Amino acid sequence: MSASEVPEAALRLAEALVFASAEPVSPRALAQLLPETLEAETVFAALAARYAGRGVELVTVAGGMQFRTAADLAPLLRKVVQMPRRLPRAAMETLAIIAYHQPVTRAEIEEIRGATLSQQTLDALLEAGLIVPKGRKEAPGRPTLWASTETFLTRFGLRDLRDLPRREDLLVEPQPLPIPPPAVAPSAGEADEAPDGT
Amino acid sequence: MSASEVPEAALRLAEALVFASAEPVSPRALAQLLPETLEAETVFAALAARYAGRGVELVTVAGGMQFRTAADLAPLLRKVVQMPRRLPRAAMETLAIIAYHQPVTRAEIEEIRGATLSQQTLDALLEAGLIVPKGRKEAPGRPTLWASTETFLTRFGLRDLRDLPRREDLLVEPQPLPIPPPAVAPSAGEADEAPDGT
Amino acid sequence: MPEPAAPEGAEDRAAEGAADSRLLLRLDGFDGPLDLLLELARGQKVDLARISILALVEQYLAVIEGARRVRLELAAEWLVMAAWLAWLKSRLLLPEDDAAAEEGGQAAEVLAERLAALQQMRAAAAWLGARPELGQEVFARGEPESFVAIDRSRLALDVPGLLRAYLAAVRRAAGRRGYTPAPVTYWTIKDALARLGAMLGELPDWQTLERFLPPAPLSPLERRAAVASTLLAGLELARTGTARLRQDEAFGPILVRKARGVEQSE
Repeated sequence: MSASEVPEAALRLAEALVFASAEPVSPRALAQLLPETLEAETVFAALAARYAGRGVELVTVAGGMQFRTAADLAPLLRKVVQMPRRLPRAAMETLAIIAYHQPVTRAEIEEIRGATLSQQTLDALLEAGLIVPKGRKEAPGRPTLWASTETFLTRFGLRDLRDLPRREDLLVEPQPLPIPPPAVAPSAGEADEAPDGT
Repeated sequence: MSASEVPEAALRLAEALVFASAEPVSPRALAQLLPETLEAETVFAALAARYAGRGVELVTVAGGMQFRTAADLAPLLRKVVQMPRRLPRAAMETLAIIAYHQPVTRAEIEEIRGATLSQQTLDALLEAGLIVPKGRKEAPGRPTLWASTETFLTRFGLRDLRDLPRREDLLVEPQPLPIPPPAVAPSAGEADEAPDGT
Repeated sequence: MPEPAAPEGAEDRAAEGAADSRLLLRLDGFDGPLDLLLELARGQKVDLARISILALVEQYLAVIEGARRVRLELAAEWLVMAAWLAWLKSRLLLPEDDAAAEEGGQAAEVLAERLAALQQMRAAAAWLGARPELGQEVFARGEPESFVAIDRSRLALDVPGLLRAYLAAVRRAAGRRGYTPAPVTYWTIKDALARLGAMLGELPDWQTLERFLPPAPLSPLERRAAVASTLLAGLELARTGTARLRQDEAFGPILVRKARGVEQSE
């Protein structure tokens, strides 16, 4: 059956199911509600087609289908919708390292970044549910190994880890990162406000 | 301007805003994002018309507009999740004592637990059909004797009470003192060389 | 890899002269020495694979030197890296056929690889950051509806839980009762007299006294008590003329047999 032939009743049901949920809905969850003659994937495809270009879109992420607002509306929505804080640079880099090198120990992360991994950064990633401990490395001290979670995939709109660009492709384009704003200029008047001042 | 003439961009925005908001969206909140020439009410009306008859509908509630699953779909989506309660600790202990010591009086249960047995606990077990009174003890006051039920066995997946581990296998009895390995059987010649010999 | 310092290095140094003063004031903005090195490498505006490590080293040392003039408390990690880079520089400046130069070349390659790896992850973080992130650029249903009804009417019952509860109850009560040591009963002289008297008649000849100890397995203490009781019982029987005792040597086995009629003591 082609997407255009999906009965309206099935579309309504799929729409309601995915709409109601804050989490992605798996094809299996939908299949339980559909008659056997209908495939969940076909219904999802028809629904995605119907919502294409609208203010809310149906996207495939880890775990299934989810309605999300269209990305181009972000600047307007930001004024109204409450947002969690963005992850700081250190946390983003740590997350990227965990995503690419998992399972990986804290020491290995620090080795790659050439900097200490602060407890604060680790806590932020754990609290956001983006990383989980995944066993221990069979090495002296048996350090904890870290891995990325399903939440990580969902948050960045990935179906699975293979959606990440290959490491070789990452090197090609060394786009300059925003340089952190300079610390307080040590002018005479401001000297006392410098973090290490006096 | 009639609802049919509302620009698609305004519809998309209203759709995304209502979808992403945790609260109903008031016309005033939408108006802040719209060009002045557009009335929020008109946009909402157009959006409601677009969603009419679909799996999700735009409804007016106190404070503004909200997406709601179509009422006729709710029974299809409803899912009952069994979340069995745990018995409180006192009840579980009492039940275990009755299972092992039956028939047993309330006073005996209290003696074994070293704590008072509340009527509430006993009632909870009775109500769940896990225990029954089974005659009276021929002792002063003729206290009720308690025993476990058929339901108790079924609920714990036991064929009969002998399926429970024996008390001896369960309890590590307090041992007086570690006993050293038995001395070699004394031959006649060694008798006087016993540790206390000389 | 060691590269000639001039002319490329010289140009870089000149170009970085202004950057140094800009950089040295904000080392706090960097996540460690490697981060700064990568930033400096980017300043060379070439493919990371072709950067001049020597120029990079000199830039780093210049930044650290400048920063030290301003801030004496510069963190150890920056200085450790500076020391290592100074060592690397000394190796890179050696003629290429020198063995130490090769060592330096390898170290430079390792450094370049580390920078490339960090750059890669930096790019990965940027790639992730550029994606529409849920909760930042795209939003999920703000007010999800739940159609899940939770039924708590059933009880969760399992045998392990039952056993744990039983043990907990019994142990708690036992802890409250206080400890009474198990009573120890020793083999009394009376016990020994009864056993010796009963067995003696059945045995024809000299037997060691040990044969009349109680049959149960004995702890050393119990055994000693039983030996003492049996000896005393033997002495008592000898005193009344019912039995005879004999010991052939000091600390030798004590033998016993039933007295036959009137006998002389040996």
